[in-house]
Amino acid sequence: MTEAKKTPLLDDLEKGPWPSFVTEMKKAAANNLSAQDLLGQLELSYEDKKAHWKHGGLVGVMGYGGGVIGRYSDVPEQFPNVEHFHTVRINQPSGWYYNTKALRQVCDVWEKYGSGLTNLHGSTGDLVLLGTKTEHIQTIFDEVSSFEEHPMDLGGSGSNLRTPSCCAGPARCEFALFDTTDLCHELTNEFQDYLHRPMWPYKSKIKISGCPNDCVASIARSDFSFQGTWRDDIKIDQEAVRAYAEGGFDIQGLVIDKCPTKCMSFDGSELKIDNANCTRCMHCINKMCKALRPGDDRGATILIGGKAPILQGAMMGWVIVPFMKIEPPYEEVKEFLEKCWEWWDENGKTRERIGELILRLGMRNFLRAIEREPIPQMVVAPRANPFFFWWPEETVQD
Amino acid sequence: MTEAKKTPLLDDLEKGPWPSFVTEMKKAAANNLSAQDLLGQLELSYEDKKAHWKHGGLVGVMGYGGGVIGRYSDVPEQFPNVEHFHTVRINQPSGWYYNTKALRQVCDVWEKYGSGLTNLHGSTGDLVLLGTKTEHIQTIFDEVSSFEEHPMDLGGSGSNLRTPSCCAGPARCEFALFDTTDLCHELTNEFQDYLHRPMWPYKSKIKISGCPNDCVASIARSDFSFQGTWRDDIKIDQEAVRAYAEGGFDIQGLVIDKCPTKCMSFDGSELKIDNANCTRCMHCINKMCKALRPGDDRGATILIGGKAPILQGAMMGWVIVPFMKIEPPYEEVKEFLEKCWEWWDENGKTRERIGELILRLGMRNFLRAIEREPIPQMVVAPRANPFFFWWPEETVQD
Amino acid sequence: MAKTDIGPPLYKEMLPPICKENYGKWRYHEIIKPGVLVHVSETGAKLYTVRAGSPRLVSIYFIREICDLADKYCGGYLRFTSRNNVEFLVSEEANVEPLLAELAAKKIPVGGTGNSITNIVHTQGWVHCHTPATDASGIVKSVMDELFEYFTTMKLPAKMRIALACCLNMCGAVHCSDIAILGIHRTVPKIDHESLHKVCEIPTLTASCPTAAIRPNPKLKSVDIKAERCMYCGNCYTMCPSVHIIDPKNDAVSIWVGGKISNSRIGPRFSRLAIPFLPNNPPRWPEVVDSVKKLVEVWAANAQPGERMAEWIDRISWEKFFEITGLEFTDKHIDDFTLAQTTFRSTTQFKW
Amino acid sequence: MAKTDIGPPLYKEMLPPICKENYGKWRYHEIIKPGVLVHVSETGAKLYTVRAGSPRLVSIYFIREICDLADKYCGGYLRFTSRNNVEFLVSEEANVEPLLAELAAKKIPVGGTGNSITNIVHTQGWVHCHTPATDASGIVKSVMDELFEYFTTMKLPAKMRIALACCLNMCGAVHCSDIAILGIHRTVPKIDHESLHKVCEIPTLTASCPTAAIRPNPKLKSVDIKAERCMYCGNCYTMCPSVHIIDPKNDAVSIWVGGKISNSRIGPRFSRLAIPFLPNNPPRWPEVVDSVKKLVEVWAANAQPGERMAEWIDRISWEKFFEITGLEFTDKHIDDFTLAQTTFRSTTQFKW
Repeated sequence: MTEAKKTPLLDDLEKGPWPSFVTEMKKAAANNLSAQDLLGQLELSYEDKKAHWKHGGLVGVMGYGGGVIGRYSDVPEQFPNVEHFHTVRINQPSGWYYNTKALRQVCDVWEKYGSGLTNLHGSTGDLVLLGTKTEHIQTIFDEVSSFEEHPMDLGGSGSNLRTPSCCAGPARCEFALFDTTDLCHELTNEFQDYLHRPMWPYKSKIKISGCPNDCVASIARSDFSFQGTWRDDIKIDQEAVRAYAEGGFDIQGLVIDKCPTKCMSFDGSELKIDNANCTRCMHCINKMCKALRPGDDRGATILIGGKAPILQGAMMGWVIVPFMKIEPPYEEVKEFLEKCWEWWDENGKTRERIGELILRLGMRNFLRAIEREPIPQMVVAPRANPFFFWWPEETVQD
Repeated sequence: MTEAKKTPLLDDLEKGPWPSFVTEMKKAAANNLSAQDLLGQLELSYEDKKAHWKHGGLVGVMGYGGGVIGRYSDVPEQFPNVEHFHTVRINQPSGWYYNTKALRQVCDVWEKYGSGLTNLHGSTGDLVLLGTKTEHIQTIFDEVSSFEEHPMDLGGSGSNLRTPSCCAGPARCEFALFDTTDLCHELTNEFQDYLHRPMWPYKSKIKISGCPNDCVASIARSDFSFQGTWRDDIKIDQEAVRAYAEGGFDIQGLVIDKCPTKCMSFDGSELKIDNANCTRCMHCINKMCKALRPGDDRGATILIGGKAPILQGAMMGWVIVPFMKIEPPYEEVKEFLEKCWEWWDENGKTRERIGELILRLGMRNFLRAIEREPIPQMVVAPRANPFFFWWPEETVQD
Repeated sequence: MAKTDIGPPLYKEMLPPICKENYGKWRYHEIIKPGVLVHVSETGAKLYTVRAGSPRLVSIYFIREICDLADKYCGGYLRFTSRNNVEFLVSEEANVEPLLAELAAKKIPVGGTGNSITNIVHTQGWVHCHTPATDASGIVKSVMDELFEYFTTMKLPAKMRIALACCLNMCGAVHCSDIAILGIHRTVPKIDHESLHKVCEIPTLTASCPTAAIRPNPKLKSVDIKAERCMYCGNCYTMCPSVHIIDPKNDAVSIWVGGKISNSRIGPRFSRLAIPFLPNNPPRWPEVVDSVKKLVEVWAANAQPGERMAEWIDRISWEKFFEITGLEFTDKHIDDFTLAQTTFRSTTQFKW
Repeated sequence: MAKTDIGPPLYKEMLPPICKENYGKWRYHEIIKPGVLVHVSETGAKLYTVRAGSPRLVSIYFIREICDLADKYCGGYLRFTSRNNVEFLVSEEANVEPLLAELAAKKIPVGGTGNSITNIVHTQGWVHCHTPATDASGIVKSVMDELFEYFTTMKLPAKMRIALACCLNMCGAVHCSDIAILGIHRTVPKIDHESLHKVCEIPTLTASCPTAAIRPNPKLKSVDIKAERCMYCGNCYTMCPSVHIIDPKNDAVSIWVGGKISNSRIGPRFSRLAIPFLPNNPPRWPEVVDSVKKLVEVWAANAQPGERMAEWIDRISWEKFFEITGLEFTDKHIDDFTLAQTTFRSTTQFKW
């Protein structure tokens, strides 16, 4: 190993109680030249107050159009070992559950061919391997996809289906109103072609949360947000309610008063919920999960259109399907997604997300294309402006 | 008089308890040929389900560019007496107060030269004379402007200052927080030139309400909305409060519970208001005006930008000046208006209202032009999108 | 010769003595009974206001008639409200009942105070406008005939403001009303290519379209309209008489609800689409009248005391509004104009 | 040779036996102490979760270390949260305390549950991104060092979600966070006219601008940027390396507050601008750290129990937020993008 450069600025970030990424980089750098140069280049960034990466170039593996992001240093003369420093996205298992064998296998491959640095996990959800050279990419994929146990595949990048992700689900959480981990796995497998071979106007994301707490932030971070919900009454265990009260829990102040629709009351012994006016926000259930449970008629609300600010401002997903039963083999979900993507693929401009297309062509055209009836649950309020369209068949034509 | 045509459809509208405009038209028609033809043409519209007026042409009086709206029948062969049927707008007195002499004078002129039909009042607030011939317009203006007592002037039309209007004000209403009638009169006189001689990008409206009840709908119907407000504490007469309670008035249910900021409480004998959290909505004062009165530090909030839907959707006025003292000779108001109009006149496109211009060029440019500091009261919430400008002087220039 | 720029007559000359004497001194007011207010001054003076309905489109004979009444009972003073009611300003309490009796005899209705439906603000319609999609006065008369009892009583949960505009120009800005009745066009304008270049400026015309549906057609020295972008606002017709928007077979009426103006409680807001289409059916527009009446009565039956239409809907939700009223929710209710995304529901919170 | 399209490993193989056995049968959960959850099944089974912080940017040595712990205490199973925490899934209650002790010895912090500040979701920054306006990991480390006590305790009024994005692309969509830290550019990109036509498509480039500030310059086979329209989003640079947005003298950090994701109570909403400018001051960004800390502590001191940042601001109003925090309100806070008008105040209701 060559002598590592001094990194006084970064060294400061090894102090303090929160685990230090600099310490992690140094651990990697102790055994790896590119991690060492990464550390040096980052120190330079801290001096210059700017990144030292060039615009990415196209790199990839055979048969796929995505899954690897090219990254090149703009100061390769100083840091030759990060001249190439590409990212490999590995498709995580549903819910980010791992056994240690699966993780260790990846670490071993990455020790051989990469910087030894990772993100657990990337923003989309992938297990991200940070920094390898062009010549290793195919090998890495060859090896991870050929593990005897738990072989792994690449995640999405570019104008394709991005790696779907989901919450902890029924394996660990009592709030999961459908099998999020299974749906995520099934959809990822069903749409492998869309995931690996970019052929859409732009990226499309799916995130799946088992309840309206939306632990994977699906409403803000995905084009297709699935959130568990129910249609019948909240189940109340009155004895457990009283136990909360007797335990000193302030049911009135922390639950009843905070109910957004004011559909609850508690007289000291019985909790009442006017379920017709409940909007299933989860607050009361979150606060009193020993006493309250969602109903039994369970499924998901599907919201479409979430995205970050570029280009025309951030959007959160909009209710398109208030309720869909989510049961294997998930045919209804799959058909729904296919219909949406088909319309978007046919009508979308380059780099136009599905939400932007819905805005451009109008919700009415989208709903007609996917054969969904308009319902009030889709809107916060009906239109206030008087500019609206009529279909030709709705007027008297001369 | 010729024989009036049959009007069976309109005749039906003479039935029923609400006063009938058809009856009014018939009263006029009994003495006036153009009113008679108007009735006939309207019956035709009721048969055809469409208006029978052509696009207006330019008509007017000497020295003015507005005040008269041209109107021509598209079926003059059938109804020759409404071939011309122009509208004359007479500038109403502040608050629509009249003595009968003033009104009768106008009626007499209109009997001679017009159809005998009027609108009391038009949407902008003018006393509207409905239907005269081109050759009478100047005469009408000559006569009304030369009344010995209470001479009258024309109102605005076209791309100019439209006739300002105001609420009942301190002459009749205890809620008037400044002298709306006087301000309206003073502004109308100050800006006579803007009112009569169109030279702006488009129309500009001023409406003046003495309190946040906004009885003249200024927020929705004017570019410049003045609404009375106050800065100090609501004055409480606790004895009068108790009298309300004793009289059976439900203070808790109808006042306290409906307070939008929940800044009030009533313990059965004393009413308390947390004035720092009061937003002066008027609800409690409206409901208990014997016991509650606005504070003494009074003035107006000025909101800019109200307009109807054409072109880019309706807008309600936006808070630009949270508080301005409104006192004769109203120099601050006048200077403020002049600054706003100057910026708009200089930057506005044809048919662009000031609110639309603010949207196009950005509030920051407007505020800088009129020399107002940005304050949180101008917005419901700060921006959510991350696209924002920096002035050149705020950044390091190379 | 006219005197120009003299401005309006001075309001002070128009005030009854009691108003001048108590200018700025009013202390409180009460509604004595429907249509009759009393304002009490710090000086102890009492001014009685008798509010009467008018059709707004009135003849000079009506004006003289109310002037006669004002001379007889009000010392010659009266005023009008922003909603076209007549207000008789009575200084002498003894004159109130005789005035009321005379108004009743003349069939001039008294009311419009407190929790009532006051006069409908409206536009000109077929009587005197060249762009209307429907009439104004006829619908207003028909609706007020049907809702008459709500003008003369105060039995509603809160005040109810109804307004009507005969086209999207919305002279009178009806768009912040509890119930707005709005005339709409529903078909793409037909262009008279022959005359267009003679009477219209093409750049002004293309700029007049909010959806950029109008494009120049240099060959014809005219314009074309991209039908799938046209939202029938009629602004092009306002700019150019050769672009005919009026279409009696399709022009119609729409109903909007839940707007308000005053800042009290929930603050100003726009009315929102309830019924996208009702036929133009003169002389009585029964479908419009029935729909408005039903909306009033459903609201009256379900709102809590003091809740205006908007507040009632806020509490129950729009989905419940459509359920309770039985109105159909259509794709027209879903906004697709410039701010559409702000009306979409970005939460799983809704009611079944 | 790679096997393609095999998809992710099956999650079922990744679940500890207790999770498989009680799949879908969990009944409720409790937070035993900061960082430690217990989930109780209908079968009576109990699963303990120990949540630990991680810097997200971790080496394989860290992964092996936590795998060692998982092997020792969790039968070889662990998971990660959407906010990059590690969760040890402990089936045996007896293993909880030894695991906690070993984590403490390794200085891996345990916490992030309940009314705490959990791990900061963030992007790559200077470590691995080509468009950043600031670093990510360094700021996150600095902020978490300062807010450490709020990770390991649950003494806040409600949960607090902080996120960081190093530019407007917002990988990770930080825009619905209680506090969002966002890197911003502040100057108009400089164009390398020499190279542009060789490496960039001009139509794609002009289309990439949200404010239509970029126009073709055919003479130079390049583009020009209308400076007064440019909002420095950097999307042009993402499309074309010849349009240089990065400017170390001016790139900076902004702070946004009051966003949330979950539907509980007030529903999802965007974060809104609190501080438009803080300098890029590595390695510790003291101005950013101080500002975030102050926001946390002002909120903590003033919010009612259970009120997240957005709910607190909703209750007190934005004008009071600026007053209480002492933050300056500037013209940058007033929206001037496409939905600006929906943020303006159309009511006289406000607080002094």
